[in-house]
Amino acid sequence: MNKTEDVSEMRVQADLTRLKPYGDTMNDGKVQVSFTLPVADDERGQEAAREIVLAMGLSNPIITWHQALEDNFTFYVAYGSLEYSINYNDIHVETVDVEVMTMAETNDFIRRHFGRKIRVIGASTGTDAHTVGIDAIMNMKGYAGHYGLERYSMIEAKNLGSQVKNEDFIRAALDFDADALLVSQTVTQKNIHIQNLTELVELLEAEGLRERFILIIGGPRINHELAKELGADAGFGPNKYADDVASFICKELWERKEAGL
Amino acid sequence: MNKTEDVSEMRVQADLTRLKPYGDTMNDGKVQVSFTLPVADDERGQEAAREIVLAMGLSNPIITWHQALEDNFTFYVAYGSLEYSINYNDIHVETVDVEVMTMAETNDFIRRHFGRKIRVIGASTGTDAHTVGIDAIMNMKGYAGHYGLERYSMIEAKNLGSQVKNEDFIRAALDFDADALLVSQTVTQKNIHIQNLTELVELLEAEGLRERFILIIGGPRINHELAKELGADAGFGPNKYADDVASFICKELWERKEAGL
Amino acid sequence: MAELRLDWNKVDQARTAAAEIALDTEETLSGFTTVTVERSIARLFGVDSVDEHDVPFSNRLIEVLQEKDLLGHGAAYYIGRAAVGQDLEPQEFAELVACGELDPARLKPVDRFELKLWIDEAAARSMARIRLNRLQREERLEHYGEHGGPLLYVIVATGNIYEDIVQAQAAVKQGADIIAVIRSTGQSLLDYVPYGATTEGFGGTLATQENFRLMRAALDEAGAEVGRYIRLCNYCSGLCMPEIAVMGALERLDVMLNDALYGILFRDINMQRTLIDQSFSRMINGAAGIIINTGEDNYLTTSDAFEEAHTVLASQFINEQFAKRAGMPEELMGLGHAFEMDPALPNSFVYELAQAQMARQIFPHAPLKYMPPTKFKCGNIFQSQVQDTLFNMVSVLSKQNIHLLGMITEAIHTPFMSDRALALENARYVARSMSALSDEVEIKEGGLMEQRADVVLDKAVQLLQNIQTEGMFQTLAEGKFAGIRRDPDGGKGLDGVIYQEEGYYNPFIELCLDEEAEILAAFMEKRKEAGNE
Amino acid sequence: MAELRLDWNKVDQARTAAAEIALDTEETLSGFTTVTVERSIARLFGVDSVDEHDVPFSNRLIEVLQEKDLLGHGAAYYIGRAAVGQDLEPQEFAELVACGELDPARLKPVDRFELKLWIDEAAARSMARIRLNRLQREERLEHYGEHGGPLLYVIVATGNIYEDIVQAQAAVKQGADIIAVIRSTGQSLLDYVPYGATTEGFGGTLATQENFRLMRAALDEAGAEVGRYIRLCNYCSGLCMPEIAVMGALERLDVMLNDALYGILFRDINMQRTLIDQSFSRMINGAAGIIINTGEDNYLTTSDAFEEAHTVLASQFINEQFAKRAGMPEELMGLGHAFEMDPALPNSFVYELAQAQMARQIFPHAPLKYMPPTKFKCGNIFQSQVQDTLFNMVSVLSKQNIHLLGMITEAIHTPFMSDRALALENARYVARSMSALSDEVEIKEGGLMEQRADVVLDKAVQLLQNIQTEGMFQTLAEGKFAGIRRDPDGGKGLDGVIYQEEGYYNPFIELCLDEEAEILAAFMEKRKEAGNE
Ligand code: B12
Ligand code: B12
Ligand SMILES: Cc1ncc(COP(=O)(O)O)c(C=O)c1O
Ligand SMILES: Cc1ncc(COP(=O)(O)O)c(C=O)c1O
Repeated sequence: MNKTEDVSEMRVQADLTRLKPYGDTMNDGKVQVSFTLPVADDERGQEAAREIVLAMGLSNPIITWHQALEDNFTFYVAYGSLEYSINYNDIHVETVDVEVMTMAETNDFIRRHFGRKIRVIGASTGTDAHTVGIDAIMNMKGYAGHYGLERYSMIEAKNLGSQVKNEDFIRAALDFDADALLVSQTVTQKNIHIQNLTELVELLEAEGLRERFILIIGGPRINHELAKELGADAGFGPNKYADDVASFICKELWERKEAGL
Repeated sequence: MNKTEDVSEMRVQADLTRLKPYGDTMNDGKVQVSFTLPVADDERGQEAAREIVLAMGLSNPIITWHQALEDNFTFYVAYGSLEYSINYNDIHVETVDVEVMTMAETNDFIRRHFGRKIRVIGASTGTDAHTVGIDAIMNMKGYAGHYGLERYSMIEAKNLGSQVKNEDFIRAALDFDADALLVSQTVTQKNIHIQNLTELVELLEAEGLRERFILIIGGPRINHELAKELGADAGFGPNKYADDVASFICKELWERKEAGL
Repeated sequence: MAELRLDWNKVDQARTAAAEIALDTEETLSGFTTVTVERSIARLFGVDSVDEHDVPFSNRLIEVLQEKDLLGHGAAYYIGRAAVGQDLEPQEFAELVACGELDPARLKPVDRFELKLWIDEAAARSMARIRLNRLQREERLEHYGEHGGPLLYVIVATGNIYEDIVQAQAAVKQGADIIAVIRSTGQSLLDYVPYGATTEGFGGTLATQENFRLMRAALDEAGAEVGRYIRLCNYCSGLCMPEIAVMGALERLDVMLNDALYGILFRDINMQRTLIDQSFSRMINGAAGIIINTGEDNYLTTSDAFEEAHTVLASQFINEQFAKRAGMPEELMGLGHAFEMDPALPNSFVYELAQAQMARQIFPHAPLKYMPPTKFKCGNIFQSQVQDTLFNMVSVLSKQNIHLLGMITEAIHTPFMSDRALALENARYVARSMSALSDEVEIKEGGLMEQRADVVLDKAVQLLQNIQTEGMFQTLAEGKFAGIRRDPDGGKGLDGVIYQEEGYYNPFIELCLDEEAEILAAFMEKRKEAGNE
Repeated sequence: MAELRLDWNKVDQARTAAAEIALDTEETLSGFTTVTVERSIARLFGVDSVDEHDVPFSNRLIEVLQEKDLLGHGAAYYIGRAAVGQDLEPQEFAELVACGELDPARLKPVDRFELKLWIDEAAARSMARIRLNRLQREERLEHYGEHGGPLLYVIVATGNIYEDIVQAQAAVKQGADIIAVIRSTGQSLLDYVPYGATTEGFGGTLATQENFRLMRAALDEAGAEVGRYIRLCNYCSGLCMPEIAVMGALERLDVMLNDALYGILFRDINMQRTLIDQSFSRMINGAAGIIINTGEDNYLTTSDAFEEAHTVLASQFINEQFAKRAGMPEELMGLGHAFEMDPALPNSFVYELAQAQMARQIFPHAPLKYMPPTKFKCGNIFQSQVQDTLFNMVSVLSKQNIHLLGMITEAIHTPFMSDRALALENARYVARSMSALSDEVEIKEGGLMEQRADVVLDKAVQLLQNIQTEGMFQTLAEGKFAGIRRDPDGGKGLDGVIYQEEGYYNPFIELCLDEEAEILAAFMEKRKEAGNE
């Protein structure tokens, strides 16, 4: 049993400056792909599929499956080895960089630093009718074991539900005297969420309100990087819950207060 | 009901000179990929995965799934749109170009053209112990509704089974006075089948026997193109059966006879 | 599968409460019509196409009537007067009114008897077209025969009707029985129906009559190739329920989503509006022999599927009674339910099976629509395939009728052509590999499955009796369904609810109910025959 | 699952026939040993490592004894003589013989009594090491506890032991209970066991003692991290069955593939050779508390799984009896079977379920090893996932013990790290979602499932009685298993079968059988306790 160390020592190491996919051997570059081509299911189609896979930079492609979906549409599954690599050390991503507090800590933080309740308004905007995401963040009972903002004693939370027009949302935020806006977007086909969020930011800016609110967006295809690009203050995707959002709001409000904004 | 034609007329057409993958809209280029990276499952890893997908020429990549397999291995599923296209019209593939005869037709052909039984010997060679493929072609009962060569009245078929060394195979073929050699290869890891088949061809050539036999190879990763490259006369992959092989042998033998070889 | 031993007393209690609820609700709303009901009537009389701003003439006509406070007499009355008194075709009339050349308040007076005669005859002609479609469907079904197994239902949703057709035809070749064209995001909130063939949409394709026609033709074509009748499905729900029902009837759709409460809960449409609209839309659906699909699955995508299972059952009972009141036979009631429990829940499969089997037994003649896992799908398409396999099993074991296929990419995008093919392959393999299993096993008496069914039934009875006491409006106001609260006077479209004046007349109601009585008779006949075989 | 009503008379008939077959076969072969049995003995005495040409010294020693026609006395005899007469450690002795410095024929004569004493003591010391491993395993199992469900078994097969370790440790984190290191193609035909840590192989990694050791340590490490005891599996079958069994015993493997007929049928190894080898290898396995896994799945990958199902059952009975004769308790008999029917076959799931349940009932104490679909897997990894899901279900419903996971890439390559993770996720979801289902349903009396079990049992009885009449050798010559014909004097390795001279002695047989008797007693004790709880 005292020889166990060898194992870790012999452990195969990745070269992070030339990072490649991994099948079962370091640097084998193995990638699985599947796609459909609008061609007939025959040998020529398979060769076309092979060339498509080669075009992706995958060497030694094998077409493991081909199946006619229609006379002139064929589905392929293929494997190959990626010839390219990337430098992992060069990758820097913007992430929400706040220590996440519990509900109690958050309430406490708000009580000590602001001495008043924080007001948060949320909605699923545009034509988007998906409410489960915003409900997960806001509703009393929360989601996956994380209570929603409505349960925070030091947060006043208002959830407008779904299909709220950007104009109506801004108006309601003013009426509610909100500190933070929470926007959920689920439908992303043809980038409708980008259009809708861009419109919101533009409307806010046009009315000179952009700085008045903390703007937070969320949804299955949202991440912090994208949110910043779109002009929001933060973005949250899958597996983020009320605690993440509340912690961010607290920190951000505090910083703004400190900066005298 | 007489308006049905519109439908076909409006039918979306593929541009074969710039062939791209198809998701649900012509030329959307959609491709699904999955792979593992030897990095931790976090935002940086996801960005690395995105860059890998971009490196494949897939634009608008979305990482739809990331899952830790181990502390430093993460599995990703992604979708993106291929920016490259290929020219389908330029693709020409070598295929076995014989009209496939029924068992009766084959027997008849042999009777009429050669007046003797054709002798075929087969094996799964090297360390390969997969016999189901060669059995499918040779054994009496055949496979998937196609009788095997043993059932052909005008074919003398001998199946040596599995793990036959190339040397032994050639010796047996000479003893049997075979017209055609059938070689099956199933294990392809690290291209062991290529090594093994190349060795066989070299052995045959070294002994001046290459022209003496029709050499046919088969297996799940074999196609005609590869077979020709390796120096065989034909190659058969999945969904090829005894009738395909028998038809090819007949035609090839007949051509050789005609050519006076 | 051998049956669950259910407490049939409770089933009766639930059904009785639901019947009371439906009766009570409809009585409350009996003196009203809506703008979309009237637009439907206009459409049935032949008012079609759009003006230069793409506004349908049916909208233009009804708007004018509403503005001038004439709508309480009903569209039929004015259309009839224009025809009888001024010899105007309904379309001409609508166009003249739209451009302001004709004031409907100033139509020439006509003989009341003559008017009624014209209205009834024109309505009957219109219904004849719908009836012809129904006969065509029946003929084709007769001709091709049916495969007996659950109908495999897939969606297309590219946004472009021509791409949809490519997808749909491919799906037919791969074994689909029903093609549903998903509507573009937000269409249900439009208070008009868009017009013509369309090539743009988000998450779906606009429902237009021309799109219906194109897809119908495409499916007939593909169906002929594969030798099966392919059913076409679209959505009624929204602000235009009855209008879309009319379009569906005219273009021989076979299945339409139509839920009494969906619009209220999930689209915040005013409850009075939707409850009036659903009634007339179901009459049309019924007359056209169109199977409705109710939307109980939505409760489970919104709330927890284990905890809220009883709301599905309660809603099924309510939908059943509303449909019955609209004259529908059980055989057209595609009541919905879904496989949506959290995969992390131990024994989720057992509970899902119990519930599916329970629904099967409680609604034995309804072509139940069973919905696949969606909410707990994630971007892991491989695991998604496993979830769908279990769902497919439950469907086969509990003998569902309309089997909506799960997609491996459910959490990612509306389906690719290949996603659908893989889903169909999955479903067909499961069905083939265990077609006899259901009849090979028996359910343990008093076991987990019967316990589960009992709990769900029990809670559904309680909920229904509660609603019966409080009334539908109050229940919706309290958020008893999917935790969503709706105010009786809130939501979209209340301004489209119109008080019927004395003498209001909608000729189609009677025609539809007659039609449906006939269908019902025919069904009963068939069932008897089948029973005798 | 409630039980199938089986014809227990037929089960008894089958078992009796199999017992006769095993007895008859072993009697025929009782006066023989083999080169690999003798090499195993040398290894047990401590002969290890390889010469300058990488040939193991155990091979070198036994070769010389065979060449000089001395092997009939057994390796123990010469090793003992060298130790007693010339004070040579077994390793020294082997090396001296190998380099020609010592002629074993010319060892100094020794006292017979003293010789026997030394042999028995040295053998007992060697067995003590194995026994220690067994205790260590038991301790760890006690310490960590077991999760009760089927043991999830995955393979690693990169060819490189260090990569294998990465894969194996990842699999452990994902929930694997058993890691099998698949052997490189062709190793089973080597008449020696390679040496040292290896980094190259095709379709698998060479089985060497050092590789065993490295993987054992890696699994102990990963197991400690996740708080489970992780079992390690490798292969005995081939030309070196007992030698590899010895290596496994020394390195605390937990499971080993070991089939009485596999080498004969699927590797064309001479039947006399394999039948002798399997017997001693199983004694060692048993003494080490190692579960054997038999290879009945191979019949179904070679022949049709529906038609040849009875050969699986017949072979299970034969394997059971051979194992019993080698002193194994039922609790170590991991009899194999498989889910390999053509997905195109209607009701394949129902038949598979019937067969799996039948095996469960006929061998109630055996840790059955259930193999996934492989032959009808194709390059469509998505459909492959569906096949595995159905397989996982049958396994859970029929309560199998060792559940070998299907891989979506079965038709493509040995598993990637991600393939294994997806497979484990699939199996765990299925198990979680229907853990109670088996006890919630009952099997219909006289239905398709009972009919299927009856047919299979019936045919197995016939086959076994046939073999009993004709004898094992004749049966194999006629191709009764998997359609493969084998000549009693054909195949590889017959020249390694050695006639035992008068006075031949293998001290380990008795030790093993004693050991196993003890294990058996312990097991019976435990079972009683469990029963009392
Ligand atoms: C449930 C559901 C529905 C329900 C919605 C019920 C409801 N009350 O919300 C119903 C059935 C009504 C529905 C309808 C439609 N849906 Co839908 N639906 C889904 C489904 C199955 C699950 C979504 C969900 O609830 N996830 C669970 C929640 C908790 O996850 P989440 O939203 O990601 O939220 C988390 C984070 O993202 C984050 N978050 C989310 N929002 C916010 C906001 C803030 C401020 C913060 C901080 C964080 C945050 O926190 C949450 C917790 O971690 C998805 C498929 C899937 N499995 O993802 C399809 C899906 C989203 N729907 C889709 C579509 C197209 C539609 C329709 C448009 C179809 C149609 N044409 O009819 C309609 C119309 C709706 C409309 N007008 O928008 C598509 C979208 C395709 C795309 N990429 O654009 C999907 C992907 C399905 C598919 N494959 O086609 N749908
Ligand atoms: C059955 C099987 C086995 C059986 C073989 C039984 C037997 N009697 O053959 C057993 C269990 C013994 C086995 C063992 C092994 N197998 Co194996 N096995 C398979 C399996 C499941 C099916 C193969 C099969 O029978 N297909 C059905 C036949 C009909 O198809 P086919 O061979 O493609 O044949 C068709 C055509 O290709 C063509 N054809 C084939 N040969 C020829 C020849 C000619 C002349 C012509 C004209 C046509 C032709 O005609 C046939 C009909 O259309 C595959 C996985 C899979 N699903 O493909 C793994 C697979 C092939 N095995 C594999 C491996 C690694 C092994 C082992 C090496 C593992 C090990 N280390 O122990 C061992 C050892 C075998 C050895 N020494 O070679 C790998 C190969 C990986 C790779 N790409 O290299 C696979 C892919 C599984 C995996 N994912 O790991 N295997
Ligand atoms: C009954 C019913 N109607 C309509 C819809 C969708 O309609 P919308 O166009 O409002 O999204 C659904 C969606 O699931 C439904 O269940
Ligand atoms: C019992 C048994 N032994 C051994 C093997 C594999 O051994 P080999 O190394 O001969 O391929 C198998 C393979 O399935 C088996 O079932």
